[in-house]
Amino acid sequence: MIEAWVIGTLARTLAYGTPLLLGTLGEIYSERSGVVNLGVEGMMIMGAISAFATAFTTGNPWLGILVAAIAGGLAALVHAFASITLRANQVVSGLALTMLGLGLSGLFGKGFEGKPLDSTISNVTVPLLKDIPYLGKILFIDQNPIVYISIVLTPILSYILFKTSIGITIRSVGENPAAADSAGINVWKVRYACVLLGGVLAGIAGGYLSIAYRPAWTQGMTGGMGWLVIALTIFASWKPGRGLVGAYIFGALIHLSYRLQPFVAPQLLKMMPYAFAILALVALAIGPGKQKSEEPNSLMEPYVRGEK
Amino acid sequence: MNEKTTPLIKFDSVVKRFPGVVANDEVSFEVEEGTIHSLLGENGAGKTTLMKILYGLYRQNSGSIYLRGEKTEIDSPTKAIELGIGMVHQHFKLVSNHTVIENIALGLSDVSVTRPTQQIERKLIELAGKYGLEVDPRAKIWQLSAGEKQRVEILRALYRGAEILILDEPTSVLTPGETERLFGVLEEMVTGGKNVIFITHKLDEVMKISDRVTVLREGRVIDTLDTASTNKQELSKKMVGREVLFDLERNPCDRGENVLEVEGITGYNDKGVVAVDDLSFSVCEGEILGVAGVAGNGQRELAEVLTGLREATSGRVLINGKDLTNASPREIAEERVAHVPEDRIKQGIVGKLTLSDNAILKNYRKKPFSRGMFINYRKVKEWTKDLIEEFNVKVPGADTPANLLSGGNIQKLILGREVSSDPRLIIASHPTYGLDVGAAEQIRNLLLKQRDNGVAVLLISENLTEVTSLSDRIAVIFEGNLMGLVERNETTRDEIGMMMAGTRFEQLER
Amino acid sequence: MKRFIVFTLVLLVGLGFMFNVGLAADGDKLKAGFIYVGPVGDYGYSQGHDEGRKYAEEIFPWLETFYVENVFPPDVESTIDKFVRNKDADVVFTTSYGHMDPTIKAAKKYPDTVFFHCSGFKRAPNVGTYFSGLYQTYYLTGLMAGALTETDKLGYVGAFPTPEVKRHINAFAIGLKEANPDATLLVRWLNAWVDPSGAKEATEALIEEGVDGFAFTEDTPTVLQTAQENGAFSFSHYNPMYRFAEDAAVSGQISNWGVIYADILYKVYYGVYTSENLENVDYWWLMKEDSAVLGAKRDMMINPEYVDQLKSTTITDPLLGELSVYDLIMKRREQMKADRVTFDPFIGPMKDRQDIQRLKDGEWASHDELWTIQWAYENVKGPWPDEPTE
Amino acid sequence: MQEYLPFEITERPNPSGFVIITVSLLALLSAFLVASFVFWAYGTNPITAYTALFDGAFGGVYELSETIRRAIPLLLAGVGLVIAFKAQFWNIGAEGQLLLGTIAATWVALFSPVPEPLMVPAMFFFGFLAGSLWALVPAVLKSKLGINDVITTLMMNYIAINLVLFLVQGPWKGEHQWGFPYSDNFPAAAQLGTLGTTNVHWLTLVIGLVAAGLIYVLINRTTPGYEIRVLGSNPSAGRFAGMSYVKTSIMVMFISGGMAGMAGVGEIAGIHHMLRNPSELSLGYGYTAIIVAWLARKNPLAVILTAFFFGAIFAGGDALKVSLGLPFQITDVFNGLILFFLIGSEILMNYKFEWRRSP
Repeated sequence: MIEAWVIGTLARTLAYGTPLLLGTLGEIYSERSGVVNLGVEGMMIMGAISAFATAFTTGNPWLGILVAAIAGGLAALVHAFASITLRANQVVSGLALTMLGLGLSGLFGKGFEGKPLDSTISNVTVPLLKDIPYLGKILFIDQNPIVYISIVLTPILSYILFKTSIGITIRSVGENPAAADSAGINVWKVRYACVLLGGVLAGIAGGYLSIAYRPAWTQGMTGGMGWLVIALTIFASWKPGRGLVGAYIFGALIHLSYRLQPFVAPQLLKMMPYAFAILALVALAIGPGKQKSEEPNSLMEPYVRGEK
Repeated sequence: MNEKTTPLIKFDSVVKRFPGVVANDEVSFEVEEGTIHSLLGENGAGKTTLMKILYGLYRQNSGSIYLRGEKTEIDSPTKAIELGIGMVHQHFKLVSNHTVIENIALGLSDVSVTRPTQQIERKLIELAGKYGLEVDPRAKIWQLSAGEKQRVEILRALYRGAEILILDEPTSVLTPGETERLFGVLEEMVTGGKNVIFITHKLDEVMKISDRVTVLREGRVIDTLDTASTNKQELSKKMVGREVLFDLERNPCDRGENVLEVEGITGYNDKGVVAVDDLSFSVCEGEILGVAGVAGNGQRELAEVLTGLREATSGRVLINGKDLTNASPREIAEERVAHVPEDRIKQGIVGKLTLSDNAILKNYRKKPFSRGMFINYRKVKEWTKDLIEEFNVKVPGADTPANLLSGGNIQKLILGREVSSDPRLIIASHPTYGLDVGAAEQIRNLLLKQRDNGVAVLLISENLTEVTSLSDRIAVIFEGNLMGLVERNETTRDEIGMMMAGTRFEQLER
Repeated sequence: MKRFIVFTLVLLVGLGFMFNVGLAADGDKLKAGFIYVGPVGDYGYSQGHDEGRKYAEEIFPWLETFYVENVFPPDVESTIDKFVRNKDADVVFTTSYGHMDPTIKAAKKYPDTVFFHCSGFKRAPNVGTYFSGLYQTYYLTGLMAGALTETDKLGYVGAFPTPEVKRHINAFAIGLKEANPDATLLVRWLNAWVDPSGAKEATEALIEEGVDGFAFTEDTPTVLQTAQENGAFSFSHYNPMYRFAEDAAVSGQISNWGVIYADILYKVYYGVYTSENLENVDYWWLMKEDSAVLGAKRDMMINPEYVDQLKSTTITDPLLGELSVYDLIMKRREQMKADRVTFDPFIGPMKDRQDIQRLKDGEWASHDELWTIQWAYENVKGPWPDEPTE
Repeated sequence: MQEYLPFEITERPNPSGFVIITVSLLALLSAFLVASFVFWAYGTNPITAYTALFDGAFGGVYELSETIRRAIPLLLAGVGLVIAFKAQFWNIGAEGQLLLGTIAATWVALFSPVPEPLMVPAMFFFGFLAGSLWALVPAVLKSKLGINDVITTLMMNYIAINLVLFLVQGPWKGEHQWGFPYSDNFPAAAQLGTLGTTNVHWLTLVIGLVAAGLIYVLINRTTPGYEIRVLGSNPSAGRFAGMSYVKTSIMVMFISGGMAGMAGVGEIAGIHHMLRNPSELSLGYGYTAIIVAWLARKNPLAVILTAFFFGAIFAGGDALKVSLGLPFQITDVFNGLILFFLIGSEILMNYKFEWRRSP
């Protein structure tokens, strides 16, 4: 009984945690390069409407995901242009992006509300692997292909960030852009690329919501997931691996707020991710070894060459 | 020098303007192949700007650079690196949370993308052995000493195949011993066919290390000469524009009671390492106590502990006989302690606020500037005008934002503000750093005048000449420890140099 | 039925002309403004109302309508202001419980305008109330659920624990118990009318608990879609949602506001309702008035895929004897749609899940009892805010 | 990127008032220009749209009253944000602080033993306090532990939202609200008076105007204000001068959170008269107040103007909904665009552009 309970919860955790994970992976890259992007909610919802509109009109859900990625990327470019090229305040630019994303998606999504989508990315069950004890039931029965994509993406992005020269470049740009600049790195290009990646992944996360997780378009359907991503990025100490764990913990909390409804007020479970993020920051701040804090040193600071 | 061949680098009428300043004004000179070429000049003479142009960080407004006879556009550091130019900046451009290897890997083009570290480590050890630049490749930068960081910077340039290595004030963070070692490395490199451009404002170093020297003053080239055919006096005259008086006029010291007594204080730096280690000394009325030492040996932390900006983990600080250990900056200021901070832009002024606002930074809570909660800006302005006049601050008016002032004027404003609070003790950190000679002299005279008025002065400076010429007694610190405390006229520069390198006074062979 | 309405209307129009009353005389169009709480495309509550508006506009050539969607309660008053001032609205419909107080307030400000407020209980000389009750159809779908479940566990995803939703749940539970005394109904609340991912997770959570069939009261087709994904069945709600899940959708209720709107607007136009006589006008229309329609889409009461199973499952009714669930459904539907209604789900004896007697033997629940219902029926499980203890 | 542009960007350390105003107006104009493309893409004639927007915001006394009603919470929260931003404290949490104000007001009105005549002052007092205390958490975390204020204030918003939801769906759900997630109605003594038949709760408006003046004086003419300016522009100089960063941060956030809290009190006691779903209590006023403060260039008196301006956008957006049937998200589009152009234009203010001369 408990076994089935845990397995069921974990399986749901994967499904709900996936958009959070995708968004978090992107935000980790963006922040590692020194750019905080509070526009995740906006980019996600742009992805959601673009994916739905595309899948609805063309009948091809994967094309929808592609267009969602492009839409998220374009939205991210706006933030990149404002915060990197124009050196605008990253926090405010991100907020503006969220407002704009919610606004535009609501406006242009009008015609797609309440429309059933026939071509969705549906769940799959993986033969053979599904028979692995426990893991099979959690991971390989009735899960979405995008769940797998996000899981595979995590170690890859982690490896790139920490082991390859690309990762060294990204992290250096986030830690000390002046140093990277003088080593011949184009700080602006690197930041643009990372913010763009963040947008692409957030867009895909949105697409997952509107054509896989629950295939329909509803205005404001991301329902604050973008803010959970911001919380998660900190909770994960800017590490993709921990991002995965965190995304699933947060996902589990949301799922459990319904599962455990007879016992716990759901609002209390739903506020926990945000409280966790603050607690994680407190733990980092009072914990030993300040030098080891993973927070990129130049986070939120635009880079201007020649500044002393 | 061999006969005239194509010069390695030729600067031809290079001009670089910044808002309100011409940093390089028609700079033209040549650097010969196979030499150590010094760029000599005071702070602000345009040496670093010129080198940043050569390294592609800035672009000149006009003029050209010829490399081995070819006109070259260096529009980015990448281009410079391709051309075999490497630069070691005065403030290291290292990512302190990363390892040595990761720092070397940064921006490297011909390295395995997927497994860069193993490849680099091997080559790094090889290079280090060749030039005597040992450093632990896996250490994080923040764990390294200044000298080691510099080695990483040099290694990084060499790793990229630098043929021309630019070093910007490389000795300012080194002990005399480390400096010797660096010079050895540089000579080794030139022997190995490399070229070195060496930026400095220290005449001794120019004479010692370089083959040729170009003197810059106020952005212009004054002269380029062979070191062998010149001497310190000539160079200093070219550098400063007039004879420099190294000895200031001073009255004999008339010591009174102890104003500051420091008993065994210990404090940590931002990284949690002991920076001030069981220091004891005292400063009395009418005396200047100079603290000498190589940069980064605890001077900043000492000043901060004394002014209440940093916690002392043990020991006592007595001011006017009162125990003010770990008192707040305000409590300490109340005891008539003035502080001329090390970083005048960051700590001394608030750039965006007006001169008036800056003038009352320390006494805005006192009458007549404020009453209760309210500030009387009429009074403040009057006072600011007096201050501007008395201390000869060159500025359009009291409403000018402070960030429009030059360094010298900022320092005069700060000193004027601090001194006019009628202090008993002045703690001055690097009071003349980066100022032109005239301004520096004014500041020094101001400090002497205060001393003559019976004020106790604690002078912290890395400028040994300044310390020896101003101080009545000199305390030398090394890694936060007191190496010795001597009367100015009972010691020599060499002795102080030895102590700065870590030899205790008692161990000196006198 | 539709034909019947049109017929009645034509008759009334004729009567109106005979007495030559109301607005018809001045030849102006009647202007009616609708204020919705959600988006018209939500496939839920507001869309239902908007379908009703369109229906009325279609059948009355003298009617002009306009609407504003997504009006939160604090903005109702200013929206009414704009309707009356800028759009010359003669009639204003406000459609959400939260719209009640601002409607009453605005009605005082505009005494010559006719207001109708949906789902509330406060009235005034120029404010009438109306509501379409869906509980009877929920009872019928409950019957179906009882016959179709294999796990004897049904799930219900409710938006808010309001009397309306509780009435739905209880009616569904009553039908369920009648068809399957062993089955239980597990309830989860969304605390939102529209929260797709919440609805999804709530449904999934219930499936984990072993539920194989669903009903819901919230404003998206999420539960239905999720049931389809998991091979469970579900009943559609409010709008014809068959298209969203053609296998899972067994039946459901379609809310038919059009008949109410047509009736109200007609009577306003011909002067039956004025801004002075609405103090006691309250619509509480059910299956009989065709305001609640059974089916997951129009013209399909029960998904053919499920008809056989309903026909092959038999139960014994104390009055009707042994009969198939399908027949029982048809019989009950007939009873509730008859001119003289002979059946209602809420007939005593009835106890709540705390074993408290709620209806005496043979007692029919009154309008007010249904309107304020708070207790939970015997087979309901799960959190139940404001559950009365006596 | 600057190295690839044909002009050089150099800093302009102290832009003049003229430059600030010109650039701000230019930014607004550009935002409206881009928004007209949005209108056009949506199939609405931009001119019709702007006419309707303008009419809806300024078309008459009634329209003006609607604009002012929207401006009230923006004014209070905006003035509070100005003082936080002045001290370089990134208070993104006005939304949450505002909600705490509504919670406090509800407590006073429905659950406290406060006698009726004292209810209104008590609501503002406790509303201020609740907003303040909510803001003090990030203040203490930043000043004591150096924890990023943006993140903490943002997270606190969502905790506040869930707290309100918990209350209205749980312990504070009204006994007379039929299970709907509303608290009971406030007693008449806890409802603010409005001007005539409008919804302008004048008391809150007066509080906002007075606060704008007081905070202007506080910042520019007093010693605590001096400390705010110094610490906000150069914290280490402030520390050097003996100012306490902790004390000032706490004071600043106390005021900032308190103002947002009072904005919440005004909304709930002036308009709603009950605690309800946070998305109905505040139409993102706490976030819009950020734009309000930003456009006012951190000048509390200018907030009066900018709050009015955004009040007009809200009122006009409302009118667009009714007259042209545009979705309500149009307001979000406006706000987002204006914000982007405002921050994007800052570079025009703080930097000069010079054509690059070829070397």
